[in-house]
Amino acid sequence: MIDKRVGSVAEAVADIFDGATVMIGGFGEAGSPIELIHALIEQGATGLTVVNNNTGSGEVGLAALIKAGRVARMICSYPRSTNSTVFPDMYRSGQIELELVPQGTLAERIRAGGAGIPAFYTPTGVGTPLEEGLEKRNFDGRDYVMVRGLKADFTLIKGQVADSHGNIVYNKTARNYSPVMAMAATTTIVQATSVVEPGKIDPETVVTPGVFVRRVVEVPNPAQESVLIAAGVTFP
Amino acid sequence: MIDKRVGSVAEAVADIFDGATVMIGGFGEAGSPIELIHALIEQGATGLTVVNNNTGSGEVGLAALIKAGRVARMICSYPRSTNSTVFPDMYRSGQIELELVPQGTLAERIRAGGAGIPAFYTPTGVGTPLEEGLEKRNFDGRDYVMVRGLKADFTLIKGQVADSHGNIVYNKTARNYSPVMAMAATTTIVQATSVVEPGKIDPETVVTPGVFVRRVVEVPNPAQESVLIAAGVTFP
Amino acid sequence: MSEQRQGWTREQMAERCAFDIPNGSYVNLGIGIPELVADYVPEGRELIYHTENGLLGMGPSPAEGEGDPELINAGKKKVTLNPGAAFFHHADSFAMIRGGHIDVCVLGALQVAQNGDLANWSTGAPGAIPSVGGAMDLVAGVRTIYVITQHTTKDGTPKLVESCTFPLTGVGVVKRIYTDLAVVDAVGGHFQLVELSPGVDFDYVRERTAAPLLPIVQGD
Amino acid sequence: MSEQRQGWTREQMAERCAFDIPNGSYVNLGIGIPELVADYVPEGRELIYHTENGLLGMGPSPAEGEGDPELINAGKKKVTLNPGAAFFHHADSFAMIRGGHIDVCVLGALQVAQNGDLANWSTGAPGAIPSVGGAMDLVAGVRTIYVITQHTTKDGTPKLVESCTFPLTGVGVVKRIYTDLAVVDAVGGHFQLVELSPGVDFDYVRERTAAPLLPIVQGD
Repeated sequence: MIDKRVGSVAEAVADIFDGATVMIGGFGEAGSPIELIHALIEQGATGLTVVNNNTGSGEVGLAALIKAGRVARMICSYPRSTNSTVFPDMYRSGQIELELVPQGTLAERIRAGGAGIPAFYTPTGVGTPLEEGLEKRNFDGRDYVMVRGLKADFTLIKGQVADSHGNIVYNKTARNYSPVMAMAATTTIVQATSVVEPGKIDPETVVTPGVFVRRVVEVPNPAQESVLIAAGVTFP
Repeated sequence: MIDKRVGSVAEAVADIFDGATVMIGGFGEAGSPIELIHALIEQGATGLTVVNNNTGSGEVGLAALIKAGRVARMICSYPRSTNSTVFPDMYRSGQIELELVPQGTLAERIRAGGAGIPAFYTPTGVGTPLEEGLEKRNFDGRDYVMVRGLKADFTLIKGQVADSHGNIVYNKTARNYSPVMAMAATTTIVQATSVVEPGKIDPETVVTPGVFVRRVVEVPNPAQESVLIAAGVTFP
Repeated sequence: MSEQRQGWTREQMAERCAFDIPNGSYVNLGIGIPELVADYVPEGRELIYHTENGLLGMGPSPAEGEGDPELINAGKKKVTLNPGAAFFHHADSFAMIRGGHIDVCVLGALQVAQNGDLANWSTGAPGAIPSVGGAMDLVAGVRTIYVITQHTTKDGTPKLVESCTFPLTGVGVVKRIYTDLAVVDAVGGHFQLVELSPGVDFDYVRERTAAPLLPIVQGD
Repeated sequence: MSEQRQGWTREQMAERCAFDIPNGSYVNLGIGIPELVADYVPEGRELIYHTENGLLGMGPSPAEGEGDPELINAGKKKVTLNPGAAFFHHADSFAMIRGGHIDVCVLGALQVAQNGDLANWSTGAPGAIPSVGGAMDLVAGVRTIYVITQHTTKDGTPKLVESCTFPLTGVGVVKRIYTDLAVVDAVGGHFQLVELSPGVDFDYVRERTAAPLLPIVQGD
C-alpha cells in the first residue's frame, strides 16, 4: 500500500539539510504552512535559501525562521512588509541576501523548474532595473528577457484536504504558489487540515496530483498568522 | 450582465475566416467538439491551419473537416490513424502539410502561447530528426532545443458543464488539451453538455476560468465519434 | 478657493476612470485609489475582477470581522466571491496577465513619462527594501493600463514627467492617466489632455505637468 | 525445440520487467507488451499508472461494452479509475513527464543501441506517416526507461544494435531491455547481459545481438 503519511511535522521536516533550497507556499498568510515552518525552526537547519512571495509577518512562521538566522538568502517578489521589521532589519545589516523577482516571473520560473524547462523568455521587467544580468532577445518585434527555471530541495505547503497518495485540494486563495512549488522540489511536504483515504477526493477536483508529493502530515487546526500576531505570539 | 452564450453552433463559428489557425481540443475522440467541427464544415472556411493531437477517425469530425479540403496544414503529434485514411491519403498526395511536434512539446507550446511566453527550451527531441531547424543550447551540461509558443485565432473545445461566464469543467480524460488551447486563442468557443448560471460551478473546481472563453453554446447530447463511425455515419 | 480643494476627489477620479471601462471587461485593480474604481462602475455594466493571487470574480470586502483569512486579494485584504468566481494557482494567474487575457489594469504611480513609461514600485532610495510584486507583470501583459494618481506629490512636484527618474516598472505601457486635475493620455510620445476637472483650466494643469501638454483635441 | 518456442513469452517478459519496478512507483506503460506489465505486479506492491492524456491512477480496462469513451488511455482504449486517481490537462501531464516526476516508463522498440539510443517511432520508410506521439517526451523526461521487445524481428534481424539505423526517439535513454531471450542492460556504452531466459544460452543470445554483449557479471 502506498501511504505517504508521516506522524508529525517534526518527522516531516527531519531531513532538511543545512544549505538546502526550500520553497514555502503562501501569499501573505493565505496558505502559509506555519506548523511545518515552526517544525523546521526547531529542527535547526540553517544557511537556507527560501523561496516565498513575501518575507513573513510579525515574528511567527516565515518571519520567525528568518529572525532565527536560518535563512541566508530569500528569493521573493515582495519582501517589504507593513507589520514586520525582521527581514528589513536583517537585509539592511547585510545578514540576508535578496533575489528580487517579479511575481509572475517567480511563479512561472517555479512551474518551469517543475516541468523540466530550463529557461524561457518573458516580457516582464524589460527596460527596468530587473533586466540587469539577463539575456535579452527579440521575438516578432518585441524584447524579452530569458529567465531560468527554479527548483528546490524541499517544498513546504499547506492543503485543505489531502489523501494518503498525496493528492491535494486547497482552500480558496490559499492555493496560490503551492501547486507549482509542489512540482519544483525533490521532496514536497504537505500539511493538510484533514487527511483522507484514496478515493475520497473526486479525481476531477484534485489540484495537486500525488505524484508531486512525498510526505503528508495532518495538522487538524492550523494556526492563522494574523491570529497569532494579534495574540502577541512570537516563535519560538 | 455578462452572458457569453450563443444560440447555435452555427452562430458560434460564424466568424472563422479563411486561413485562420484553429486549435481543436480532444485526444482521439475524448473531448472532440464534433458539433462545432461539423458547424465549421458547413460554414465553409478553408485554408485552415488546424492544431490537434491527431487527425481524426472515420469520416466525421476532424477527419471530415480534412476530407472536405478545408485544412491546408496540420500541426499535430500523431497523425497516423488505425481507422481512417483521410489524412494519410491527402498527405501522400501533397494536399495537406504536416508539422509534426512531440506531444508534450505541443501541449507546452500551446500553454506558452496562452501564457505570453514566446519561446522556451525543452530536452524533448534532442538528437532526433525533430531537432532539425531548432536552435540548440546547453544548460547545466544538458542539451535543449528552443521552441516557440503557439497561438491561434480560434479554439474549439468541448466541456461537460459551462456557465454563462465561460467557466468550464470537463469529463474525465476529455480534458486533455482543451484547457491550454482555451488559453492560446483570440476567440475560444466551447460547446458544453450543459450550460448553467454563474455560481453553479464550485469556484474551487473550475478547470478553465471564463476569462479564456469568448462563446458558450449548449449541445445537450453531443455525438461520440466512435458511435458515429460504428453506425457508418459520414459527414456531411 | 484654495489650491488644495481644486479638482476631483479620490472617489471622483475613480468614478471618471470607471466610466472608461467597457461592460464585461476583466479588470485588475491596484492597491489604493484604483481599488475604489469597483465602487463606481456605471449602472448596467458588469466587470469581472482579477486578483493576481489566484482569483477571478472577486467581490467586495466582507463586513468587519467576517470573511476568511485565506480569501484575500493581492493587497492581502479579505474579499468575497461573486457568482461565477474561479480559483487557480499563481502561474495560471500570471498566465492570464502575461498572455494578454486581462483587459484593463488600473494602477497607482510615482511617475508617468510622456512616452507612457511608468515608475510605481520604488523610489530607489538607499536603504529601501526593493519590492516589486506583480506590477511589472501587469504592465507587461495587460492590454490597457490606466493610472490613477494625484497630479503632483504633496509638496507640489509633478508626477507627469518628460522621463522618469525613479526606477521603471515598464516602458511605454501607460495609456491614460486620471489625476485630480485632468484626464491625460500618453500617446505618440506626448501627453495629450483629454478632459479637465471642473474649475481647473489648461494653464493650471500645464504648470503642474513637467512635460509638454497638448491641449484637448476638438471633436470633428 | 524450434527456435520460435525458445525463451520467454510476452507475458513472461512483462512479468520479468514488473519484478524490477519498486513498490509505489509512478509508471507509464507504452502500447503493446508494456501494457501487460500491470497484470504481473508482484504481490504486496502497488504501482500508480500515469497515462499521458491526463490521468494518474489509471485502472484496468472495463468489461466489454462498459466504460466511458472519454475515460481512455494514451492508446485510446477505455480504462477505469483506481482510488486516488486524478485528472489534469495535457501540459500538466507532460510537466510530470519532462520534469522527472514519473519513475519508470516501459516502451516497445524498433531498435536499441548499445549506448542506450532508442528508435521506436518510425522506420523512416518513404510514404509512412510520421507519428511521434509522446515517445520523445517520455524518454527525455522519465527517470528510468525500460524496453520490452522481441530480441529480433520476425525475420531474425537483431533489434539490439551497435547504432540505430532508424530515426531516433532519444539519445542514450534506455537503461534495461527485456526480450524473449534475455535481460540486457545498456550501460557504459555496452550491452551487459543481466539474465538469460530459461533454456537459452549466452552464445544463442550473442548471435542474435548485433553488437558486443558482455557476459553476466558474477555477484560478489
